[in-house]
Amino acid sequence: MLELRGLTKVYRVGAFGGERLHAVRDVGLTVHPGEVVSLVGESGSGKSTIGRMVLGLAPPTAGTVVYAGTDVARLRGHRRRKNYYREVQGVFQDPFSCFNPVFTADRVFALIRAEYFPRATDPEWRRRIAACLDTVRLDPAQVLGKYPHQLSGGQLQRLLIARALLLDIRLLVADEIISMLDASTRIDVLNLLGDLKARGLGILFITHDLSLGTYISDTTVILRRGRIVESGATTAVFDHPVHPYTRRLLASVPRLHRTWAQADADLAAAGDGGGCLGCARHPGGGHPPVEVAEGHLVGCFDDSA
Amino acid sequence: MTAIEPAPAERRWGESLHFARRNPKLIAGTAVIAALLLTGVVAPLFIEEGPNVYVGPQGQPPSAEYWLGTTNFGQDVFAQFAHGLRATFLVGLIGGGIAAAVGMAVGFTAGYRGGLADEALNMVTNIVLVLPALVVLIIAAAYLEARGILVQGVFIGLTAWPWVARAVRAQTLTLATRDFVDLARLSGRRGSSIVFREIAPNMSSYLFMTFILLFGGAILTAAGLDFIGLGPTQGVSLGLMMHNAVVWGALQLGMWWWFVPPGLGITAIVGSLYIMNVGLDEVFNPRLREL
Amino acid sequence: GDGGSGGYPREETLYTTGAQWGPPNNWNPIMNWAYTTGTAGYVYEPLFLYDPQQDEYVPWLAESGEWTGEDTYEVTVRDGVQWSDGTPLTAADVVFTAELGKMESVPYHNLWEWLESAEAVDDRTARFTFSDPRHQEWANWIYANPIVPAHLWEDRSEQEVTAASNEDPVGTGPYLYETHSEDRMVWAENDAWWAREQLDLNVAPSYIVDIVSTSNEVAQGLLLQNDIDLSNNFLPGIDQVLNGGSGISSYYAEPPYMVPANTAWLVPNTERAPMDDPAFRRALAHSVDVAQIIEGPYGGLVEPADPTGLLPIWDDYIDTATVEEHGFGHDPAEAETLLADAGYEDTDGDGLVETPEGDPVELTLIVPSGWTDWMEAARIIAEGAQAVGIDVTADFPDEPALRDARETGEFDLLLNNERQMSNTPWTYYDYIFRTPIQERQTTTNFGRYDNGDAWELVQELSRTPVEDTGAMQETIAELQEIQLTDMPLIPLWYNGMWSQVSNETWTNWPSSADGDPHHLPTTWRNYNQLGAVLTLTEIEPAG
Amino acid sequence: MSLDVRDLTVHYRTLRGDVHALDGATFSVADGEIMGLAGESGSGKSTLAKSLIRLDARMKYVGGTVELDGARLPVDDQDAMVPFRFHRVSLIPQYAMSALNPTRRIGRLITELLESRGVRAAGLREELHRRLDQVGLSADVLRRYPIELSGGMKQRVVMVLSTLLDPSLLIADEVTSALDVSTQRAVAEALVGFRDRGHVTSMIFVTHDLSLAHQIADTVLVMYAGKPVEKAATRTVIDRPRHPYTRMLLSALPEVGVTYAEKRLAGIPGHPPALLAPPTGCRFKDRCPLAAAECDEEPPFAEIAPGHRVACWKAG
Amino acid sequence: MRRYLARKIFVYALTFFAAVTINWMIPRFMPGDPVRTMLGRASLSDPGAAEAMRAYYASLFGLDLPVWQQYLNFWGSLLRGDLGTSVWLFPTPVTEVLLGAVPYTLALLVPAILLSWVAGNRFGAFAARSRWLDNTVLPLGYILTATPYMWLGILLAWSLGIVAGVFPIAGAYGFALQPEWSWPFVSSLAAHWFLPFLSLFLVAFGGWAIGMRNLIIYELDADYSGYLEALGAPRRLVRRYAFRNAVLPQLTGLAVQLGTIVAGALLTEIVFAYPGLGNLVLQAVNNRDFFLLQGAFLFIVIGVLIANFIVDVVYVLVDPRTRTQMQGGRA
Ligand SMILES: Nc1ncnc2c1ncn2[C@@H]1O[C@H](COP(=O)(O)OP(=O)(O)OP(=O)(O)O)[C@@H](O)[C@H]1O
Ligand SMILES: Nc1ncnc2c1ncn2[C@@H]1O[C@H](COP(=O)(O)OP(=O)(O)OP(=O)(O)O)[C@@H](O)[C@H]1O
Ligand SMILES: [Mg+2]
Ligand SMILES: [Mg+2]
Repeated sequence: MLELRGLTKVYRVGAFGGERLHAVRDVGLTVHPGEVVSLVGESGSGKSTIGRMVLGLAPPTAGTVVYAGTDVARLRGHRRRKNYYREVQGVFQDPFSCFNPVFTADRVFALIRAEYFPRATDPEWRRRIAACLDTVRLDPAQVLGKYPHQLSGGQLQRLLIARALLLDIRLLVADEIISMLDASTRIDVLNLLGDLKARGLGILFITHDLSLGTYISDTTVILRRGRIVESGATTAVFDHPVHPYTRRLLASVPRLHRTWAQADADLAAAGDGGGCLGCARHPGGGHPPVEVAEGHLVGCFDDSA
Repeated sequence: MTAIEPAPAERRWGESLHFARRNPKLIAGTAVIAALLLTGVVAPLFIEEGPNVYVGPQGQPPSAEYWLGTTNFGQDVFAQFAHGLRATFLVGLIGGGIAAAVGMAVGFTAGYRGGLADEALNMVTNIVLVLPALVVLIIAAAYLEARGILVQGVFIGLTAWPWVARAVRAQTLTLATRDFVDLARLSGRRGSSIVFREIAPNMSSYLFMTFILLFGGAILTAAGLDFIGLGPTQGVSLGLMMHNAVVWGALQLGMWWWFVPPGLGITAIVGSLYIMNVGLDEVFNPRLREL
Repeated sequence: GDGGSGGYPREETLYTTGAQWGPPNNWNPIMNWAYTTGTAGYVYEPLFLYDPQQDEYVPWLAESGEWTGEDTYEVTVRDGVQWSDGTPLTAADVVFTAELGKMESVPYHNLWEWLESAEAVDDRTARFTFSDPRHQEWANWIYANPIVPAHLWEDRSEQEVTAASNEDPVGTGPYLYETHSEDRMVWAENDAWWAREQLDLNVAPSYIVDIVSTSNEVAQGLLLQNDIDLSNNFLPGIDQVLNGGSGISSYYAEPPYMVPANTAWLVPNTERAPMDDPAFRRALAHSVDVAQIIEGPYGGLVEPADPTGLLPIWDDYIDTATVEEHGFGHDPAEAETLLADAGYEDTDGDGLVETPEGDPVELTLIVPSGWTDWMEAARIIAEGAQAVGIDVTADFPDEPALRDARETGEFDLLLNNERQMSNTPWTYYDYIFRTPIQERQTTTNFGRYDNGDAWELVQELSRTPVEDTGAMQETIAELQEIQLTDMPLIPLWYNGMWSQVSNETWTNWPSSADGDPHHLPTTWRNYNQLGAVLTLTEIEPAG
Repeated sequence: MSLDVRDLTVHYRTLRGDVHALDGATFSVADGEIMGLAGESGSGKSTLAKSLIRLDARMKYVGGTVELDGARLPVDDQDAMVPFRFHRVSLIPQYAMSALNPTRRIGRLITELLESRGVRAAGLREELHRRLDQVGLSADVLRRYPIELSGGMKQRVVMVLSTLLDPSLLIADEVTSALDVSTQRAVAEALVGFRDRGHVTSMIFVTHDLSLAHQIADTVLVMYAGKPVEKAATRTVIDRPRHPYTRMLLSALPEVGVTYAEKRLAGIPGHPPALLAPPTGCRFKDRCPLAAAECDEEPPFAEIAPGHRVACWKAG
Repeated sequence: MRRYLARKIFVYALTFFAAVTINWMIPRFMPGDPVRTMLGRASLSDPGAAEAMRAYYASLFGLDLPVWQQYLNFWGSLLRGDLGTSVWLFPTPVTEVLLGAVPYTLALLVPAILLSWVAGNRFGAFAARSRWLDNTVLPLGYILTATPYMWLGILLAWSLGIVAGVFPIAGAYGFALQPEWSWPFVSSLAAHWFLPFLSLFLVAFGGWAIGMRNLIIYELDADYSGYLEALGAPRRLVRRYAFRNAVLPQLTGLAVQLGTIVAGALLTEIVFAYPGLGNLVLQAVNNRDFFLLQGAFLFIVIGVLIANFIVDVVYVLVDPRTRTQMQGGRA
């Protein structure tokens, strides 16, 4: 359904755009209906940039985002873009910043109505909203007509998801949608995504928290400095990390039942010298993505690049 | 919750009103402006003759009959003052309004569009910013054969906008990175309506304060032009009164009632506007409140 | 003031202001519209001075001059006059100066339209031969134009003559260039001035500091603080000071205080209806309340003009009988009658008259923006006209725009006072009647009044010898008849020769009082030739 | 006994009335102890942290006492607190990224700060270099401006600076929340190292992430709606939590390996109460599955086992 | 850093170019052609002479060439420092006229700007210290900035000059004096300079004080101030840092305000008949001397540009933040 091919983004920074910053380099991945693809990486690794390119909010420098056979970058014209957004929507990291603080929270619904359902009658629209709010398990009475600050982060985040569901979306880009939420509400939102996935929605799930990645995702893509260093089925990547970076990430995740010291000890016990397991087969420092197991790819790049 | 503190609307307005009612600066400023505005609007209605008619004895100090005395020719200074207030407010309104409009248009476009448009507009802004406005205005005014308050206001407006453009651009840049802007785009909104319906409402208090500063600035600039003798060729304004008082030797003749009121009027208007502005700043900006 | 310490000794220095409005930058007497105050008079001197009060030509650089024939005039140059570089003045200098006029850009170029030749007969005699002996005009030329030294000027190009600033002026006059800066011009006494010996005249101040006027009110402040001795600025409200015993005085002790120096005219554009109708112009003349103008903006500093517009110095030339018959004054009732008689009626009931053809009358009176006294006057004139039913509104365009409108005839009504006091009323009639009408009327007849007969009379007047007052009066009477019946211009008031003096440091200022000198106490341009320079020989230190 | 807090109550003054952000906190921190302070957003963690060192203009001391090393800490008197700050109590603020004056070179800033506190900077130079080295920074950073450092570097500089005078108590408020996992780990471990080397005696480590607290803290204090609800050794809190809130919180944490398909976790229903007018009795009772009539009365923060305190009627 | 300055210089060059172009247009597209003004003043009644003179002046001012060539010539002579000839003060070159006035304007402006900036900043920082000062003295600052420059000038001239007679109110030095290094001259110079300086100073002072007060409140509220206080730093240190950081935006403010202050100086000079550019501009306007006007305009623009540039350079030198940003480092 969604396919990224050789996606690259170069920002020009500095005075007069003299410097170039390679935020995303040569990224390729696919998202199928009903699949959750987690995009994991440290801060600044280019996750959000990929999300924004998928959503058409930033033009790629090279490569293409293909959705249902069409190149997103070519969606010129207001009408075409609108049609794209009818099927592809995004939810962002910070629910508070997603709502215009001077308006009530349900303005996000009103915007959708104004652009996509100008002919909907009031009762019809109310019914529609009620249905969507029900999906995200929100009580309309509690959230409608309120200002963003009167709602909790979880409520707001769910409102945003409900907003996306007003349209018949097929693909959702969820950019760190839970990192701003409390542990107690996080899980609700994750569960909701799980439900949506079950209904056939494709989800590009962007996160830097690996533990959350595993909870709902089918495929995990590890990103480092704009490049995919490892990708594959979530279980494969987590249970048999190949790239040293992945392993280091995993070892750094604070876990409830395993301390960092234990994690290090485990790694050491496994005889991990800190090298890339892929390099074993491709000696000579650095190699393009290779398949180490079925669907499990590892790329090893010269960091100085 | 992390550092981002929502700036919630309803609470904000409610609180703003609360603080507004309690803010002595805002109240005092508004009161003075209102009083002067009222004088400018109402008093001329009661003054049958125009401001330039010779109504009484010449060069009289303030008296019960002529509240602010009379000029060298026997014109009623109060009548001139009241009419002058009108003109002064008008110039402020037109000049401030146009400057605000141009500044916002440029600022919004530069900030939201970015890229080449931003570079170009920035350049223009910087150029206009550096050109000394009064000198440009002197030249422009000298160019005009007949000058009116309207034209004066327009010209002032066209030179006063750059700093607004800069400020609005900066604000737009920060607001444009807020996710709700992206969300509006995902909702299929067009750029222009995002700027005016999403970004601008967030800056409303800021824009209002900007307008107030522009209003005051326009009045001062107009007074300067009037004083040089490049004011409206017809009618009265406070600056023109000052000009006339000086030209007709009011200083040397000790006719303080002729040159003090117009200057005081301008100072009171502009000063009150500025003080109002601080008041508003304190009202809208929680960080300044305890002070 | 702080002028007391250092520098020029206060009691030997005369401080003047009011004529110089920009930094001193030009000491070229040929550029008579731009030279620094005093250049003509203090440094460069004319052949004669003309004393308008006495109607007398005072031989100055000339010892004498007379018409030796129908077309010839001979000047005898005074003996023993030296240029300040030591070279003696000769007739050749006089001839040279006249011949400079052959250059097109010299202001008196048109002299050569009626002058045929100039020659130095000997060192002291210059002879002028005329193709058209215009006595009045010649009399004017001979006192108005200062003589320049041929030996320093003869190699100068036209540009140097008419557009160079002539720093280092070398003249014959009582003062020498001392120094100048942005805001002042300083003259120092010329100890070798010829008139000391020859006429026993001595200028009293060792220094003259002429201060650049930036505005009248600043001059007023300086005068009141005794930083200035002579102010030739228009100082509104000065009457209050003059009456207050402050040591400030003016020529007359009572209103109008000032010597009338020129006439302010209301100029109707006679090419436009209804101003092309003499009856309408007469009606308009009757509507103007000059007294209100004098009381209002002028605070009594000026006088109403005679219906002929001639200055008081020319009282002798006013034909009282004609004035008696055709004169006018502020008389709204008469104005209304005149209008009605000429067919100007209010047909649509708006209180304002229409032309006999029924067209609306909508006139604009223009005066330059910023000329505040005139702006006030214009308002009063408009009100007066409105009162009798003539729709006049005052408008204040910028000066250049106004000048352009005035020259091209694109106006209804305007105010003008560009002719100053001179040796002959001919200058006034030249101003009023000169034809043919040019595309641009730059200096005369702005109203474009086209009357060939009148212009014939003016030319006849020009040829009348200046001593022949009888003949002059006759011609002028005829002109006045035309003027008062046809009303090409409406005289309003006499602008004063603004002059107020402080008696703190210098006394014995000219005034109308008996026993005081009577010269013109002014530094205005071209007034030194009218005897103003003599004031300097008569004032006395107060100390 | 290093730190002993008793009934500390601090409110925020607002237009609508006081926000009871910290309402009677009682706990103690032993010498050498790192206490994790955990809880939902808005539970009063930062308020507690701040009130131990400096109340800002909006905060109002209402009651309670704080003792540090047996001496009373004058938290109610800002001026009296000055001598204690930095020397005895120190802080790594939540905003470490922006805590350094942007226009001063770091070295100069440190020198000026030290001198202003009456400490000769020269005498500490070596120690400073050593500590920078310990957190993996070269002495070179002293010559740089804050803007020239990355977020993690600034964080570490602040860490070194705050602990330079070997305070008895260090308060670290969410110092790692803005960092990604690997940096987070490095910083957290550096903090532990500081304690181990005795640069600080004891520490309060504020976090909203229990699993992070678990990594470095000896004990954990869980707060809910302005009140401490449970304090115990870290293992005890993770393995045998007694307060229903702690339990629900833990059960809502997804762990690596847990998937939606296999084991659907559940969140805590409902919201924390508004602190403007907090409910009487147990503040968790509205969301608590065990709530009963007695919960209308406020449960004491009672010690149910040595070193294990819980504020719940049902925990006993 | 170099790139930053290069960029700035580019903007300035562009501004200069725009200013010069506007400038060039002034006398050419204004109503009332300068040649006619000259003729009008020469009062030539003879049409032939007028025509000859007209041609003469037109070629003198270079107005008889094709427009594009006039433009190029203008640049050419500009680079030679030749701004043409004044109409009003014909035949003095404009440059000469202006150079006579510029020292006076600078003598007013430079001390007024610098002193008001320094004093205003100190005072503003001081006022932000206490609620009491903030409420009593700062309104005064607002009144001061709201005062039209010329009105303050008028009030000072009237009260201290005319009524009290303490200060002279016209000219640059006593009319009895000649420029020289003598006590009477210097004291007279100072006495004449004082009132115009004072009125400029006061108005500008108010603005800086308020600006500083507002900025320092923000700075005191900034995180780094909070951190310093949490570590028990004395208020003195916190304030010193806040002051230093608040001064930076004030420096930018200086650049922005420059035009306004220059305008104020022009107006003040007019009130006090001070022989600087202000009076020249006024007279140039009154006498429609557009060559002088364009010269004055150019002088002022160049002055403001130079001052702006200085401010920019100083800013770079004192604010490390700009420096790193310029190196392309990320914040
Ligand atoms: N508009 C932009 N202009 C210039 N550089 C940008 C822009 N947006 C992002 N970058 C840079 O691109 C790189 C990738 O940024 P991105 O936001 O995609 O990272 P991320 O993986 O989402 O990080 P985080 O976890 O912090 O959100 C970063 O170095 C960032 O600074
Ligand atoms: N300045 C303030 N004015 C009013 N209320 C405040 C203020 N600061 C915090 N509060 C309130 O006090 C309560 C406790 O806030 P505090 O910052 O201590 O929470 P926290 O546990 O640190 O949360 P977080 O994890 O979001 O940092 C919250 O309900 C908050 O809304
Ligand atoms: Mg991101
Ligand atoms: Mg907190």
